[in-house]
Amino acid sequence: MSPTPSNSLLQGASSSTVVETVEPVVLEKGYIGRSVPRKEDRRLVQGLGTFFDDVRRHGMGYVHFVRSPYAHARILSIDVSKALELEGVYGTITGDEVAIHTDPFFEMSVEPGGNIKDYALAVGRVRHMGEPVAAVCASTRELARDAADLIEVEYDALPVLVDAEESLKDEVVLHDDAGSNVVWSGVFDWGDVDQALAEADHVVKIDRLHFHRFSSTPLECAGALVEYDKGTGEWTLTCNHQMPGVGAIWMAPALRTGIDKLRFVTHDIGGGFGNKICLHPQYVVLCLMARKLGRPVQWTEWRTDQHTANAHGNERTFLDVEVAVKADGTMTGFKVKALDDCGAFPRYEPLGCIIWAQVTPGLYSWRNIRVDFTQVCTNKSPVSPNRGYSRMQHLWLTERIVDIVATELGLDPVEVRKRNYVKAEQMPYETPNGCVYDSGDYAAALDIALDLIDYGSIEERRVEAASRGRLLGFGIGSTLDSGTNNFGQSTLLNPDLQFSGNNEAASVKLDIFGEVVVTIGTVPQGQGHETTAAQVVADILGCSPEQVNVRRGHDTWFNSHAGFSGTYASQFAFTGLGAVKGAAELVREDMVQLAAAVLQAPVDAIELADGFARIKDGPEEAALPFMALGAIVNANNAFLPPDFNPTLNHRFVCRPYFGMVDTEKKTGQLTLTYATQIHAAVVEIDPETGDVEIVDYAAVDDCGVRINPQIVEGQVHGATAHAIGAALSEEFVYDEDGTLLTANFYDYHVPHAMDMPPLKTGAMESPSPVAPLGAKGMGEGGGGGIHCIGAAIQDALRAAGGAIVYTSCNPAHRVWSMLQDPEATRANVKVVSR
Amino acid sequence: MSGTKELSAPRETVWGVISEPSEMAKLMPGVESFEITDERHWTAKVKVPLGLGGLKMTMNFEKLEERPLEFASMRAKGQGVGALMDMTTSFTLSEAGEGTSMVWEADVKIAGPVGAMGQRVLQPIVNQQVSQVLAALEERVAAASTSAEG
Amino acid sequence: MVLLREVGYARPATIEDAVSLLATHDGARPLAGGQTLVNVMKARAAAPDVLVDLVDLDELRAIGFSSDGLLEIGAMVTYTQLMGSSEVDVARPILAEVASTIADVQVRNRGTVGGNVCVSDPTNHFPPLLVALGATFTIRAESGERTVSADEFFLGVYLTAVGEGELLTKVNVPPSSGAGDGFAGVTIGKHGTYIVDAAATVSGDDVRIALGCVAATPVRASAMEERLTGSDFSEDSVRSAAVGVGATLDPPADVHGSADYRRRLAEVSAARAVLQAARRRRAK
Amino acid sequence: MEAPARSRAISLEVNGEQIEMEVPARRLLVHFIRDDLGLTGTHVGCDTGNCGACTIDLDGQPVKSCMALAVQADGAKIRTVEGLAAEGELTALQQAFNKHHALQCGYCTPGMLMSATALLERNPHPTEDEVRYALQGNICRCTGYVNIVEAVVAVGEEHA
Repeated sequence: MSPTPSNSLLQGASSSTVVETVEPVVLEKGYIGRSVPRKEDRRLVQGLGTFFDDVRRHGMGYVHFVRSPYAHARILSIDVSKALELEGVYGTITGDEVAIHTDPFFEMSVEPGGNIKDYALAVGRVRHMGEPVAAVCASTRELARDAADLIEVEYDALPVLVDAEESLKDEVVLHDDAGSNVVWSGVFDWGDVDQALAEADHVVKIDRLHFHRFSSTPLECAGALVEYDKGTGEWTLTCNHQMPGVGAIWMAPALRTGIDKLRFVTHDIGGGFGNKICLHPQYVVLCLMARKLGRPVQWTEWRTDQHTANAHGNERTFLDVEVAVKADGTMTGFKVKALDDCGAFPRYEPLGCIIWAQVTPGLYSWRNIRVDFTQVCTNKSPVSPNRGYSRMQHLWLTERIVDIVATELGLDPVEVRKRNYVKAEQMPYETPNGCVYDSGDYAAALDIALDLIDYGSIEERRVEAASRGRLLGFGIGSTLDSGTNNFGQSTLLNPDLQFSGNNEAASVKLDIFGEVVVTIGTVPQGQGHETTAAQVVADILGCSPEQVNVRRGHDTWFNSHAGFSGTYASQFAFTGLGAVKGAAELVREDMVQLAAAVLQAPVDAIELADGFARIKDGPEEAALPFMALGAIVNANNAFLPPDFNPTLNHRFVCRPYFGMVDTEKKTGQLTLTYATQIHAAVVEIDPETGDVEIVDYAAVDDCGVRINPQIVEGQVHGATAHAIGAALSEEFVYDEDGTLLTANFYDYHVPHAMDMPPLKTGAMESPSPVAPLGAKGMGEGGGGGIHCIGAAIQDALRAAGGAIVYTSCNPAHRVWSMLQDPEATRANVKVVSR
Repeated sequence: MSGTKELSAPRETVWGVISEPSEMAKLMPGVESFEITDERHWTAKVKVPLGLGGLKMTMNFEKLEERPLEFASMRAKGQGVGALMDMTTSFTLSEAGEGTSMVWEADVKIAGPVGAMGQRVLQPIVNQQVSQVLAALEERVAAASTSAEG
Repeated sequence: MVLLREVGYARPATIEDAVSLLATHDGARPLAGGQTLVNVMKARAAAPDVLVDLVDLDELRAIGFSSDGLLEIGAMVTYTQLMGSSEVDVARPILAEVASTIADVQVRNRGTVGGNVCVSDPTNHFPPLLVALGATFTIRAESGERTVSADEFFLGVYLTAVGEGELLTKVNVPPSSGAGDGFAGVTIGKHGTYIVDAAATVSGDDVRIALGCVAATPVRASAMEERLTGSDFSEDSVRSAAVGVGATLDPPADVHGSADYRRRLAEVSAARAVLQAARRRRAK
Repeated sequence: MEAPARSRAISLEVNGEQIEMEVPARRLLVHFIRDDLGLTGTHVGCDTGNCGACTIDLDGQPVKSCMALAVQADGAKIRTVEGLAAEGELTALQQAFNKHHALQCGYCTPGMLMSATALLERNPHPTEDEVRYALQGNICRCTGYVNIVEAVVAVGEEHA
C-alpha cells in the first residue's frame, strides 16, 4: 500500500514548505499532523530555561580539569601540593586515585580492542592533546583554574600517531594492554561481488576517498552538577547527558555501585547531536570528587576543552574501491576497504564498525557488496556518535561512487540515480544484509528536489555564470536516515555481548484534578518532545495538548525510563512516541471502563472528546470531565466494585521487534524505519581563489507521518546547516605533533547567518508500516549537504580540468589545489572496460 | 627556521659567548633570573614580552653537541602557564675575514592554549622572539669583543 | 579557558592620568574595546598585570579634521561610530566600508580603531588599509607627543611603535581628494577573518598597495606599484602587474592555506583592490 | 587618580533595577550576570567571542558580555533577555519566535532575541539580508537560521 506521490508543488517564498499529505495510517487526524507551536518555547524565549550550568547549590565547588598539552606521553609525576596550598581550594583528584577507586570502563570490542583500559582520568600515560590528567575543585571558577595552573605534571614525550594507515603498522602502540592499535576488524561479504565485477562491462576503480573529522559542536558544552548522599551512597547528576541509560551502564560498574545509585536529571539541554553520549569519564571524576570532599561539585566544559577532548565524528578512509557497472548504467555491486580512526579511546566504538550496515546499499538496488572494515586508534580526541553516526560516512561513499561512475562513464547523474534507486513498488525492500527499507519513493522525492531547484535551467545558468568568470556546478545528495537502533548489531562485532533490541518507556496518568501528566525516558535537546508527545496523548485521550503536562527532560528516579533510554539514533518518533502511545491507550482504556461504570452504559458507547468521557450522542449531562474520573480513582473510590481497580496511571515500554541477527552471515534487521532526504545544490566557484558559494539549495524529506511538520522541517534545516559547515569549513585538523589546529570557533568556522543560503524545502509522507504512528525517525539527516555540495563542486570543476572530489570537506584552499593540479586527483580513478 | 649572521668579532669571541651558559641565558627576551645547574645545563625564568602581556615560562637549557669554534647545538624546553615550548637551536661558525659568519638554525614547537591563538599569529611571534635572541647575541658578542680589545 | 588571572584595573579620568598609570606600572596595558585583549587574557596565553581602561577619555572618541585637512580619528572611536560618521563618509569612505565587514554588530559596537591597530594582529583589517592610505599615528608619552608614519608604526605581531608607558591618541588619515580606494581578499566565511587581504589607493598615477596576513606586519607591494605607474588600470594591465608579487613573499602556512596559496591570493587580492580603487577614482 | 585595584565596587542598572556590588577586576561581565546576579538567561557558548550567546544590551547597544569585564559596566545600564518584557508577557518578537519555530534547543535564543530586538529598534522593517547581517554575530547549531530570519522579518512586516 505505497502512497501515490504527486508533483503538485507550492512555489512559494524562499523557504516554502511543500506538503503532500496522504492518509495517516493510524489515527483520525486531530493534533497529530499539525504544526502545534511548541510548549517548550514559553520558558526558553524568556531566558527562563534551566541548563545545567544555571543550577546552584549552597557550598558548591567548581571543578577545573588539568589537561595534557602532549598528544602522547608518559606521566612521570603529578604534584598537586602548590594547588592545595592556594586559599579557597577544596581538593584534587589524580589518575592514581582513579586507578585505585574505580575500574576501567566496560569495553564492547573483541580482542585486541577489548583489552584496552579506559579510566576516567589518564593513568600513567596521556594519549591525546587535551586529555584530562587531574581535576581540582575550588570555591570559585577563577580559583579552580588558578589552582589547575599550579598543578605540575612531568611528561616524557612519546612518538605521536595522527594517521590511521600509519597506526595500522603497530610500530607505535597506544594501548599496551591491547598490544595493537586495531580496535576491531572484520569482513562483510554479501552476494558475490567478484562475480559481479567479472561480469561487469565497466569496473570503476577508486584508490582513495577520505571522510574527514568534524563534529556538531553543540552551542552548550558538556558539564554536570554532582551531589553525593553519604547516608544512602547515591549520586544525583544534574547534567546534560543525552543517553543516561547507557551512561549508567558504563558508570555504575566503574564506580563499583548499583545502577540505581546514579540518578541522572536533565532539564534543558543546549543541543546534543550525539556529542553528549560519551560524558561518563568526566562524570566519574565528579562523582569521586563529590564523595571525597563531601560537597556538591560542578564542572563546566569550555569550547576549547570540547574541541580537544570531547566527541569527534568518525574519520574514515575508503581504499581500493571497485564498482561493477553494466553498459546500460546499472550498478551491480562494489567492494571497499574501510579504515576508521576512532581517536585515543573506543568509547561508544566499535559500534560505528557495524552501524553503517543499516544502510549498506545506500538508496541503490545493487546486491553484491563486500566491505573489509578495520578500526584503529590514534593520538586524537576520542570519537563519539555524531549526527548521522557512521551511516553518513557510508552514504557519502555510495554517493561519491555514483557521481564518480557518472562522471567517468559520461552518464547523467539524475538518470543513473533513477535507474539504480530502489523503486517504490519494491517496498518494503530487503537489503543484501537483511535490513528492510520500510517505505519510500526515492525517484519522486528527487523529482520534487529537481523542481524546487529548477533543474531545467542549470545549463543556462552555467553559461551565465561563466560570463562572470565563475564555474557553476550542480549536485545531488540522497540519504537515508535509519531510525531506531537494534543493539543486537553489536553481537555482529562481538558475539559474547549481552546487548540486543531496544526499548523506551513512558508513563501517562490522570491526576486528582484531572490533569494529564506524562513522563518519558527520552532526553530532548531541542527536538520538541514535550509538544509532540502532548499531541499524541491529546489525540488518544480526546483533549487538547494544553491540557497535557509533559514533564521536562529526564529523571532516573521520578520519570519512567528503560535500559536504552535517551535521545539518539533518530528513534524518538518510533520508541519515544511509541511508549507514550502505549501508555496513553492503557489510561484511555481505564477512563472508558470507569466512565461506563459511572454512567451505567456499555463500554463501546463511551467516547473521550473535548476533555470529557461521555456517552456518544448521549444527553448533555451524561458527560464526566476528566477531573471527575481523576477525583474518583485518586480520592473518592469507595463505591467501586472490589474487582474493578482502574489506576489511570500506566507505564508502557515500547520494545520494537527486530528478531535475531545472524552472527555468521552478519545479517538481520539492524534498524526498522528509513526516512529519505534528497538534497540538491547549485554552487559557483571563483577559479582564482577556490572560494565556493552556494547559490541555490533544496532539501526534500520523506519521514512518514509527520506528527508536527514544522518541527520536522526544523530538523531538516539544522541537518543541512551542519552538513554545509562540514562540506565547506568545519574540520578538526591535527599537525604531526598531535596538536589540534582548530581548537575553537576562531579557526573551526561554523556557518553564521550570512553563510547559510536560503533553503527551499519540500516534503512527502510515505507512512511507515512498522512504526506505531506511521512516523519515522528523521533527526540525524545522513549528511545530505556534504554529498550534494561535493558533487556540485566536482560538476563545476569539469570545465576546469575535471578534478575528482576525494574528501568530504572542501574549503577554498583545497578547491584551489584541485584547480591547480586536477591530475593529482584523477590519478586516483581508473576505468577498466570490457 | 634558519639564516646566517655576519658578526664583526673573531670566532674565539663568538665562541666565548655561545659556549658560556651564563652568557646564553641572558639572551632570552624578558629573562628575569637564571641558574646554572652544571656545565651543560641551566634554567632561566623568563617573561616573554608578547606585546599584549607577558608569558611567564621556566626554560630548561641543555647543551647537545659542541665542536669548539665550529659548532654548538642546544635544546630548550620551556614550561609555562598557557604554553609549552620545545626548541632546538644550532650555530655553525666559520671565519669570514676579521669577523665570523654564523649559520643558525632553530626548530621551535609550541603546544598548549597559546597555540589556540591561531597558527598565523603564532608563527610570526616565534620569528620575532628568535630574531630578538639573535640581536641580543650580536650585542653580547660586540660587547665581549670591545672588552676583549680594551 | 574563559577565566582570567588576577589583574589590576584602573579607570583614569584624563589622558595624562592614563599615560602616567601606563608609565608607572610594570606590565600595564591600555584597555579599549577589549575585543582581542580580553580573548587573549581568557586563553591565559599572555596576561597584562594592570589594565588601564580608557572608557572615560571622551577626547579619544572625537572624529574631526586637523588644521591641514587630515581626518583625525580618536583611538577610542568604535567601528560602529566610524560607519555612522559624516566626516569619514566625506573624507575617506573606505574606512567605514571596511569597518562594516569586521566580525559582527556586537564586536563593532565596542571594538575600536586604536585597539585594532595597537593589537597589530596580521589578520586585522586596519593595519594594511591604513598603510595603503598613508595614515599617521599620534602617540602620547609623559614627555610629550609624537607622530609616526604607518610604515614605522607596525613592528610585529602585538608589537607597535607604542612603547611601554605610551598611549596612541589619534589616527590621522589624508582625505581622498579624488583618489579611489579599494580593499579585497578572501575570508573564512562571509565577513570572517581574512586569509589574505589587500588595500589599494589610486590617485592620478600614484598607486599605494598594502598586503595583509602575509607577514607579521603589512607588506607594501612596491614592485607592483612601480609597474603600475602611468598605467591605464585596465583589467589586463593590473593583472599582469600583480604577477610576481607572490614570489616576493614568505607568508605563514596554516589550516586555512599553504604559503603558496597565500602567495597566489596576494596577487589576486592586490589586483582586485587596485581595480576597485581605479574604478572609484573620480574622473580627472 | 586612584591606583589600580584588583576589585572594584560597581553600581549599574540591570533590567531597570539599581545594583551595587564589589566585583573582582578579572570577572567577566557574563559571569557577573550569571553567577553574581543569578540571571542565567544569558549563556556562554565559546571562549573566543565568536558565538554571541552572551549578547546583552549595554547602554542601548547589543554587545558580547563575554568580552567585557564586569568592572567596565560600572555606571552603565544593561538589559538582559529576562528584561525584554514585563513579568509574564512576551514581546512581539518572542511570540514570533514561537509561531515560526525559530528555536529548537533555546541555548542561542536569548542572544538572538537581544540582537534582533536591537535591530528592530534601529530598523523596524528589516529585509532578510539586513536581518542576516544583524545576526551575523549569533551562532545557532540547531535551526540553520531559516526560521529565525523568517520570524524577525515577520515582526517587521506585521508592524508595517
